[in-house]
Amino acid sequence: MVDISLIAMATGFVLILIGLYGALTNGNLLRMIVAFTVADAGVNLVLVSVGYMRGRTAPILDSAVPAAEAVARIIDPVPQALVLTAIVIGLGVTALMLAYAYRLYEAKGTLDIAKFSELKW
Amino acid sequence: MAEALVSLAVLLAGLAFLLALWRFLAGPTAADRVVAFDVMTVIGISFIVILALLEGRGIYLDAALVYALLSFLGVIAVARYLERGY
Amino acid sequence: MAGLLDIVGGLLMVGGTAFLVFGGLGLVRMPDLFNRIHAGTKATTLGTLLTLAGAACLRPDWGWKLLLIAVFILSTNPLSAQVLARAAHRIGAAMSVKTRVDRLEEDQGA
Amino acid sequence: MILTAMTLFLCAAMIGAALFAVLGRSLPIAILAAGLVSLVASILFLVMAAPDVAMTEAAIGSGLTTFLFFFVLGRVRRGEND
Repeated sequence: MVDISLIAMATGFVLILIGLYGALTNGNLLRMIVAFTVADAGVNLVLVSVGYMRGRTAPILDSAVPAAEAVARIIDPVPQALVLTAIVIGLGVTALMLAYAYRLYEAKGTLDIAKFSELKW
Repeated sequence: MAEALVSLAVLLAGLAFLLALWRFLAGPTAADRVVAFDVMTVIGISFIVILALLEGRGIYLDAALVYALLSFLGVIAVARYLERGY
Repeated sequence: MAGLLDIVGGLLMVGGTAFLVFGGLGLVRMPDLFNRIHAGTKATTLGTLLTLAGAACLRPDWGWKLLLIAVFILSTNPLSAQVLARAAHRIGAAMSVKTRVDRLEEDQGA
Repeated sequence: MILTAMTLFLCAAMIGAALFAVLGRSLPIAILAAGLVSLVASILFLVMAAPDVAMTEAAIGSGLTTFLFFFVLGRVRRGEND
Protein backbone atom coordinates (compact mmCIF):
# COMPACT_ATOMS: atom_id res chain seq x y z
CA MET A 1 0.00 0.00 0.00
CA VAL A 2 1.36 3.39 -1.00
CA ASP A 3 2.15 5.75 1.82
CA ILE A 4 0.03 8.86 2.27
CA SER A 5 2.99 11.21 2.36
CA LEU A 6 4.25 9.90 -0.99
CA ILE A 7 0.92 10.69 -2.69
CA ALA A 8 0.81 14.13 -1.10
CA MET A 9 4.40 14.87 -2.09
CA ALA A 10 3.74 13.89 -5.73
CA THR A 11 0.65 16.11 -5.73
CA GLY A 12 2.66 18.99 -4.30
CA PHE A 13 5.26 18.72 -7.04
CA VAL A 14 2.54 18.55 -9.70
CA LEU A 15 0.98 21.68 -8.20
CA ILE A 16 4.33 23.51 -8.32
CA LEU A 17 4.70 22.56 -11.99
CA ILE A 18 1.14 23.70 -12.79
CA GLY A 19 1.69 27.00 -11.00
CA LEU A 20 4.98 27.69 -12.77
CA TYR A 21 3.42 26.81 -16.13
CA GLY A 22 0.57 29.22 -15.49
CA ALA A 23 2.90 31.98 -14.32
CA LEU A 24 5.07 31.60 -17.41
CA THR A 25 2.38 31.31 -20.08
CA ASN A 26 -0.25 33.84 -18.96
CA GLY A 27 -0.08 37.45 -20.03
CA ASN A 28 -2.36 38.97 -17.41
CA LEU A 29 -0.69 40.12 -14.19
CA LEU A 30 -3.53 38.98 -11.89
CA ARG A 31 -3.52 35.57 -13.54
CA MET A 32 0.20 35.24 -12.86
CA ILE A 33 -0.43 36.04 -9.19
CA VAL A 34 -3.16 33.35 -9.04
CA ALA A 35 -0.71 30.85 -10.51
CA PHE A 36 1.88 31.84 -7.89
CA THR A 37 -0.71 31.17 -5.19
CA VAL A 38 -1.24 27.65 -6.55
CA ALA A 39 2.53 27.03 -6.57
CA ASP A 40 2.69 28.31 -2.99
CA ALA A 41 0.12 25.74 -1.88
CA GLY A 42 2.18 23.05 -3.61
CA VAL A 43 5.38 24.01 -1.76
CA ASN A 44 3.54 23.94 1.58
CA LEU A 45 2.12 20.51 0.77
CA VAL A 46 5.58 19.09 -0.03
CA LEU A 47 7.03 20.44 3.21
CA VAL A 48 4.24 19.03 5.37
CA SER A 49 4.44 15.63 3.67
CA VAL A 50 8.18 15.48 4.48
CA GLY A 51 7.39 15.54 8.18
CA TYR A 52 4.62 12.91 8.19
CA MET A 53 5.21 9.48 9.70
CA ARG A 54 2.76 6.62 9.35
CA GLY A 55 0.73 5.63 12.39
CA ARG A 56 1.60 8.69 14.47
CA THR A 57 -0.53 11.64 15.45
CA ALA A 58 -0.41 15.41 15.71
CA PRO A 59 2.30 16.98 17.92
CA ILE A 60 -0.06 18.60 20.40
CA LEU A 61 -0.18 17.29 23.96
CA ASP A 62 -3.59 16.78 25.51
CA SER A 63 -5.52 14.00 27.24
CA ALA A 64 -5.27 11.74 24.18
CA VAL A 65 -1.47 12.01 24.06
CA PRO A 66 0.08 12.43 27.54
CA ALA A 67 3.57 13.87 27.81
CA ALA A 68 5.13 10.64 29.09
CA GLU A 69 4.58 8.67 25.87
CA ALA A 70 4.70 11.58 23.46
CA VAL A 71 8.11 10.70 21.98
CA ALA A 72 6.83 7.43 20.56
CA ARG A 73 3.51 8.75 19.30
CA ILE A 74 3.83 12.21 17.74
CA ILE A 75 5.33 13.25 14.43
CA ASP A 76 8.08 15.80 13.84
CA PRO A 77 6.74 19.31 14.54
CA VAL A 78 9.62 21.22 12.89
CA PRO A 79 8.36 21.07 9.24
CA GLN A 80 4.92 22.15 10.44
CA ALA A 81 6.40 25.21 12.14
CA LEU A 82 8.27 26.01 8.91
CA VAL A 83 5.08 25.71 6.87
CA LEU A 84 3.17 27.85 9.34
CA THR A 85 5.69 30.62 8.74
CA ALA A 86 5.64 30.00 4.99
CA ILE A 87 1.87 30.41 4.76
CA VAL A 88 1.94 33.78 6.47
CA ILE A 89 4.86 34.97 4.35
CA GLY A 90 2.97 33.73 1.29
CA LEU A 91 0.06 35.98 2.24
CA GLY A 92 2.46 38.92 2.56
CA VAL A 93 4.04 38.20 -0.80
CA THR A 94 0.62 37.89 -2.46
CA ALA A 95 -0.55 41.18 -0.96
CA LEU A 96 2.65 42.91 -2.13
CA MET A 97 2.27 41.53 -5.65
CA LEU A 98 -1.36 42.65 -5.75
CA ALA A 99 -0.39 46.14 -4.58
CA TYR A 100 2.24 46.38 -7.31
CA ALA A 101 -0.22 45.11 -9.91
CA TYR A 102 -2.75 47.75 -8.87
CA ARG A 103 -0.08 50.47 -8.96
CA LEU A 104 1.01 49.37 -12.44
CA TYR A 105 -2.61 49.43 -13.56
CA GLU A 106 -3.01 52.98 -12.25
CA ALA A 107 0.14 54.09 -14.05
CA LYS A 108 -0.41 52.37 -17.41
CA GLY A 109 -4.13 51.59 -17.56
CA THR A 110 -3.59 47.94 -18.44
CA LEU A 111 -2.67 44.62 -16.87
CA ASP A 112 -1.12 43.00 -19.96
CA ILE A 113 2.60 42.44 -19.42
CA ALA A 114 3.30 42.84 -23.15
CA LYS A 115 2.43 46.53 -22.77
CA PHE A 116 5.07 47.20 -20.13
CA SER A 117 7.99 47.83 -22.44
CA GLU A 118 10.21 50.37 -20.64
CA LEU A 119 12.72 47.82 -19.41
CA LYS A 120 12.93 45.82 -22.64
CA TRP A 121 15.90 46.15 -25.00
CA MET B 1 -20.69 -1.41 13.93
CA ALA B 2 -20.06 2.28 14.56
CA GLU B 3 -16.76 2.00 12.68
CA ALA B 4 -18.52 0.66 9.58
CA LEU B 5 -21.13 3.42 9.74
CA VAL B 6 -18.43 6.09 10.00
CA SER B 7 -16.65 4.58 6.98
CA LEU B 8 -19.91 4.71 5.04
CA ALA B 9 -20.25 8.36 6.11
CA VAL B 10 -16.81 9.09 4.62
CA LEU B 11 -17.87 7.55 1.31
CA LEU B 12 -21.11 9.54 1.22
CA ALA B 13 -19.32 12.80 2.03
CA GLY B 14 -16.85 12.09 -0.77
CA LEU B 15 -19.75 11.51 -3.17
CA ALA B 16 -21.32 14.83 -2.14
CA PHE B 17 -17.99 16.58 -2.64
CA LEU B 18 -17.72 15.04 -6.10
CA LEU B 19 -21.20 16.28 -7.09
CA ALA B 20 -20.44 19.81 -5.90
CA LEU B 21 -17.09 19.70 -7.73
CA TRP B 22 -18.92 18.78 -10.92
CA ARG B 23 -21.17 21.80 -10.54
CA PHE B 24 -18.07 23.93 -9.88
CA LEU B 25 -16.34 22.75 -13.05
CA ALA B 26 -19.44 22.83 -15.26
CA GLY B 27 -21.51 25.70 -13.84
CA PRO B 28 -22.56 28.13 -16.55
CA THR B 29 -22.22 31.41 -14.60
CA ALA B 30 -19.86 32.65 -11.90
CA ALA B 31 -22.64 32.68 -9.29
CA ASP B 32 -23.22 28.94 -9.79
CA ARG B 33 -19.59 28.34 -9.05
CA VAL B 34 -19.79 30.44 -5.90
CA VAL B 35 -22.71 28.33 -4.67
CA ALA B 36 -20.70 25.18 -5.36
CA PHE B 37 -17.73 26.67 -3.47
CA ASP B 38 -19.92 27.39 -0.45
CA VAL B 39 -21.34 23.87 -0.48
CA MET B 40 -17.84 22.42 -0.71
CA THR B 41 -16.78 24.44 2.33
CA VAL B 42 -19.66 23.03 4.36
CA ILE B 43 -18.84 19.50 3.20
CA GLY B 44 -15.24 20.20 4.23
CA ILE B 45 -16.44 20.89 7.78
CA SER B 46 -18.13 17.48 7.82
CA PHE B 47 -14.93 15.91 6.47
CA ILE B 48 -12.92 17.46 9.30
CA VAL B 49 -15.35 16.24 11.96
CA ILE B 50 -15.30 12.69 10.57
CA LEU B 51 -11.50 12.83 10.40
CA ALA B 52 -11.31 13.89 14.04
CA LEU B 53 -13.51 10.88 14.92
CA LEU B 54 -11.30 8.51 12.92
CA GLU B 55 -8.09 9.79 14.53
CA GLY B 56 -9.59 10.25 17.99
CA ARG B 57 -8.11 13.72 18.51
CA GLY B 58 -10.37 16.52 19.72
CA ILE B 59 -7.85 19.16 18.68
CA TYR B 60 -8.74 18.61 15.02
CA LEU B 61 -12.13 20.20 15.64
CA ASP B 62 -10.50 23.61 15.94
CA ALA B 63 -9.88 23.65 12.19
CA ALA B 64 -13.61 23.05 11.65
CA LEU B 65 -14.29 25.93 14.04
CA VAL B 66 -12.13 28.27 11.96
CA TYR B 67 -13.91 27.11 8.79
CA ALA B 68 -17.34 27.67 10.28
CA LEU B 69 -16.33 31.19 11.31
CA LEU B 70 -14.52 32.32 8.18
CA SER B 71 -16.09 30.42 5.30
CA PHE B 72 -18.54 33.19 4.50
CA LEU B 73 -15.81 35.81 3.98
CA GLY B 74 -14.91 34.68 0.49
CA VAL B 75 -18.56 34.30 -0.53
CA ILE B 76 -19.39 37.80 0.66
CA ALA B 77 -16.38 39.21 -1.22
CA VAL B 78 -17.57 37.56 -4.44
CA ALA B 79 -21.15 38.73 -3.87
CA ARG B 80 -19.98 42.32 -3.37
CA TYR B 81 -17.89 42.06 -6.52
CA LEU B 82 -20.83 40.71 -8.54
CA GLU B 83 -23.24 43.26 -7.14
CA ARG B 84 -21.44 46.59 -7.24
CA GLY B 85 -18.08 45.98 -8.79
CA TYR B 86 -15.70 46.71 -5.89
CA MET C 1 -25.97 1.64 27.08
CA ALA C 2 -22.80 2.83 25.42
CA GLY C 3 -23.37 0.43 22.54
CA LEU C 4 -26.79 1.91 21.82
CA LEU C 5 -25.37 5.45 21.84
CA ASP C 6 -22.64 4.38 19.39
CA ILE C 7 -25.16 2.94 16.96
CA VAL C 8 -27.41 6.01 17.21
CA GLY C 9 -24.39 8.24 16.57
CA GLY C 10 -23.30 6.21 13.54
CA LEU C 11 -26.81 6.28 12.10
CA LEU C 12 -27.00 10.04 12.63
CA MET C 13 -23.71 10.49 10.82
CA VAL C 14 -24.84 8.36 7.88
CA GLY C 15 -28.11 10.30 7.73
CA GLY C 16 -26.29 13.61 7.81
CA THR C 17 -23.90 12.69 5.01
CA ALA C 18 -26.89 11.35 3.06
CA PHE C 19 -28.38 14.85 3.33
CA LEU C 20 -25.06 16.21 2.05
CA VAL C 21 -25.39 13.90 -0.96
CA PHE C 22 -28.96 15.15 -1.53
CA GLY C 23 -27.70 18.70 -1.43
CA GLY C 24 -25.01 17.92 -4.00
CA LEU C 25 -27.59 16.12 -6.15
CA GLY C 26 -29.85 19.16 -6.00
CA LEU C 27 -26.89 21.32 -6.94
CA VAL C 28 -26.36 19.24 -10.06
CA ARG C 29 -29.98 18.65 -11.05
CA MET C 30 -31.77 21.93 -10.31
CA PRO C 31 -32.60 24.11 -13.32
CA ASP C 32 -31.54 27.63 -12.29
CA LEU C 33 -29.36 29.51 -9.83
CA PHE C 34 -31.94 30.27 -7.13
CA ASN C 35 -33.05 26.65 -6.92
CA ARG C 36 -29.42 25.65 -6.62
CA ILE C 37 -28.87 28.07 -3.75
CA HIS C 38 -31.99 26.66 -2.06
CA ALA C 39 -30.91 23.03 -2.39
CA GLY C 40 -27.24 23.63 -1.72
CA THR C 41 -27.68 25.69 1.42
CA LYS C 42 -30.61 24.13 3.27
CA ALA C 43 -29.78 20.48 2.70
CA THR C 44 -26.10 20.84 3.49
CA THR C 45 -26.76 22.87 6.63
CA LEU C 46 -29.08 20.18 7.97
CA GLY C 47 -26.60 17.48 6.93
CA THR C 48 -23.71 19.13 8.73
CA LEU C 49 -25.80 19.66 11.87
CA LEU C 50 -26.81 15.96 11.85
CA THR C 51 -23.17 14.97 11.38
CA LEU C 52 -22.17 17.10 14.36
CA ALA C 53 -24.96 15.53 16.44
CA GLY C 54 -23.72 12.08 15.49
CA ALA C 55 -20.17 12.97 16.48
CA ALA C 56 -21.49 14.27 19.80
CA CYS C 57 -23.21 10.92 20.37
CA LEU C 58 -20.04 9.00 19.54
CA ARG C 59 -17.74 11.18 21.68
CA PRO C 60 -19.79 12.94 24.41
CA ASP C 61 -16.69 14.70 25.81
CA TRP C 62 -16.44 16.83 22.64
CA GLY C 63 -19.98 18.12 23.06
CA TRP C 64 -19.31 21.76 23.84
CA LYS C 65 -16.90 22.30 20.95
CA LEU C 66 -19.31 20.62 18.51
CA LEU C 67 -22.13 22.82 19.84
CA LEU C 68 -19.98 25.89 19.18
CA ILE C 69 -19.35 24.75 15.59
CA ALA C 70 -23.09 24.20 15.11
CA VAL C 71 -23.88 27.71 16.39
CA PHE C 72 -21.32 29.25 14.04
CA ILE C 73 -22.66 27.29 11.06
CA LEU C 74 -26.22 28.29 11.91
CA SER C 75 -25.24 31.96 12.03
CA THR C 76 -22.91 32.26 9.01
CA ASN C 77 -24.32 29.86 6.42
CA PRO C 78 -27.75 31.54 5.87
CA LEU C 79 -25.99 34.92 5.81
CA SER C 80 -23.74 34.00 2.89
CA ALA C 81 -26.62 32.36 1.00
CA GLN C 82 -28.83 35.42 1.45
CA VAL C 83 -26.13 37.86 0.34
CA LEU C 84 -25.36 35.74 -2.69
CA ALA C 85 -29.02 35.36 -3.67
CA ARG C 86 -29.60 39.11 -3.38
CA ALA C 87 -26.54 39.85 -5.52
CA ALA C 88 -27.67 37.32 -8.12
CA HIS C 89 -31.14 38.85 -8.21
CA ARG C 90 -29.74 42.35 -8.57
CA ILE C 91 -27.51 41.47 -11.53
CA GLY C 92 -30.48 39.74 -13.17
CA ALA C 93 -29.55 36.07 -13.05
CA ALA C 94 -31.62 33.92 -15.39
CA MET C 95 -34.61 32.21 -13.80
CA SER C 96 -36.17 28.95 -14.83
CA VAL C 97 -39.12 29.21 -17.20
CA LYS C 98 -41.28 27.50 -14.59
CA THR C 99 -40.78 30.31 -12.08
CA ARG C 100 -44.06 32.20 -11.66
CA VAL C 101 -43.63 34.38 -8.57
CA ASP C 102 -40.85 36.89 -7.87
CA ARG C 103 -41.65 38.57 -4.53
CA LEU C 104 -38.46 40.64 -4.40
CA GLU C 105 -39.26 42.17 -7.77
CA GLU C 106 -42.80 42.98 -6.59
CA ASP C 107 -41.45 44.58 -3.41
CA GLN C 108 -39.03 46.75 -5.28
CA GLY C 109 -41.55 47.63 -7.97
CA ALA C 110 -44.19 48.78 -5.49
CA MET D 1 -6.98 2.20 4.20
CA ILE D 2 -9.78 4.73 4.27
CA LEU D 3 -7.23 7.48 4.85
CA THR D 4 -5.39 6.43 1.69
CA ALA D 5 -8.60 6.50 -0.35
CA MET D 6 -9.44 9.94 1.06
CA THR D 7 -5.96 11.22 0.21
CA LEU D 8 -6.14 9.94 -3.36
CA PHE D 9 -9.55 11.53 -3.88
CA LEU D 10 -8.51 14.86 -2.40
CA CYS D 11 -5.30 14.93 -4.44
CA ALA D 12 -7.23 14.29 -7.65
CA ALA D 13 -9.70 17.08 -6.80
CA MET D 14 -6.81 19.39 -5.99
CA ILE D 15 -5.02 18.83 -9.29
CA GLY D 16 -8.28 19.34 -11.18
CA ALA D 17 -8.94 22.62 -9.38
CA ALA D 18 -5.36 23.79 -9.99
CA LEU D 19 -5.62 23.06 -13.72
CA PHE D 20 -8.92 24.94 -13.75
CA ALA D 21 -7.31 27.89 -11.95
CA VAL D 22 -4.47 28.10 -14.45
CA LEU D 23 -6.23 27.24 -17.71
CA GLY D 24 -9.74 28.59 -17.12
CA ARG D 25 -11.14 31.38 -19.22
CA SER D 26 -12.48 33.97 -16.80
CA LEU D 27 -10.47 35.63 -14.03
CA PRO D 28 -12.99 35.54 -11.11
CA ILE D 29 -13.47 31.84 -11.68
CA ALA D 30 -9.71 31.32 -11.64
CA ILE D 31 -9.52 33.10 -8.28
CA LEU D 32 -12.33 30.92 -6.90
CA ALA D 33 -10.52 27.81 -8.13
CA ALA D 34 -7.36 28.95 -6.34
CA GLY D 35 -9.44 29.25 -3.18
CA LEU D 36 -10.69 25.72 -3.78
CA VAL D 37 -7.09 24.46 -4.06
CA SER D 38 -6.42 26.08 -0.70
CA LEU D 39 -9.53 24.45 0.85
CA VAL D 40 -8.54 20.96 -0.28
CA ALA D 41 -4.94 21.58 0.82
CA SER D 42 -6.23 22.44 4.28
CA ILE D 43 -8.13 19.13 4.56
CA LEU D 44 -5.01 17.34 3.29
CA PHE D 45 -2.87 18.99 5.97
CA LEU D 46 -5.34 17.67 8.51
CA VAL D 47 -5.03 14.15 7.07
CA MET D 48 -1.27 14.48 7.50
CA ALA D 49 -1.68 15.31 11.22
CA ALA D 50 -0.98 19.04 11.13
CA PRO D 51 -4.05 20.75 12.65
CA ASP D 52 -2.27 24.07 13.31
CA VAL D 53 -1.19 24.35 9.69
CA ALA D 54 -4.72 23.43 8.59
CA MET D 55 -6.17 26.18 10.77
CA THR D 56 -3.82 28.80 9.35
CA GLU D 57 -4.42 27.69 5.79
CA ALA D 58 -8.18 27.79 6.32
CA ALA D 59 -8.07 31.34 7.66
CA ILE D 60 -5.50 32.77 5.27
CA GLY D 61 -5.62 30.77 2.06
CA SER D 62 -9.34 30.23 1.76
CA GLY D 63 -10.67 33.43 3.30
CA LEU D 64 -8.22 36.29 3.25
CA THR D 65 -6.51 35.66 -0.08
CA THR D 66 -9.83 35.40 -1.92
CA PHE D 67 -10.96 38.61 -0.25
CA LEU D 68 -7.75 40.45 -1.31
CA PHE D 69 -7.98 39.21 -4.88
CA PHE D 70 -11.57 40.34 -5.29
CA PHE D 71 -10.77 43.70 -3.67
CA VAL D 72 -8.09 44.37 -6.30
CA LEU D 73 -10.17 42.86 -9.10
CA GLY D 74 -13.07 45.15 -8.33
CA ARG D 75 -10.79 48.16 -8.53
CA VAL D 76 -9.29 47.23 -11.90
CA ARG D 77 -12.50 45.85 -13.36
CA ARG D 78 -12.82 48.19 -16.32
CA GLY D 79 -9.36 47.44 -17.70
CA GLU D 80 -9.71 43.70 -17.34
CA ASN D 81 -11.12 42.04 -20.42
CA ASP D 82 -10.09 38.40 -20.48
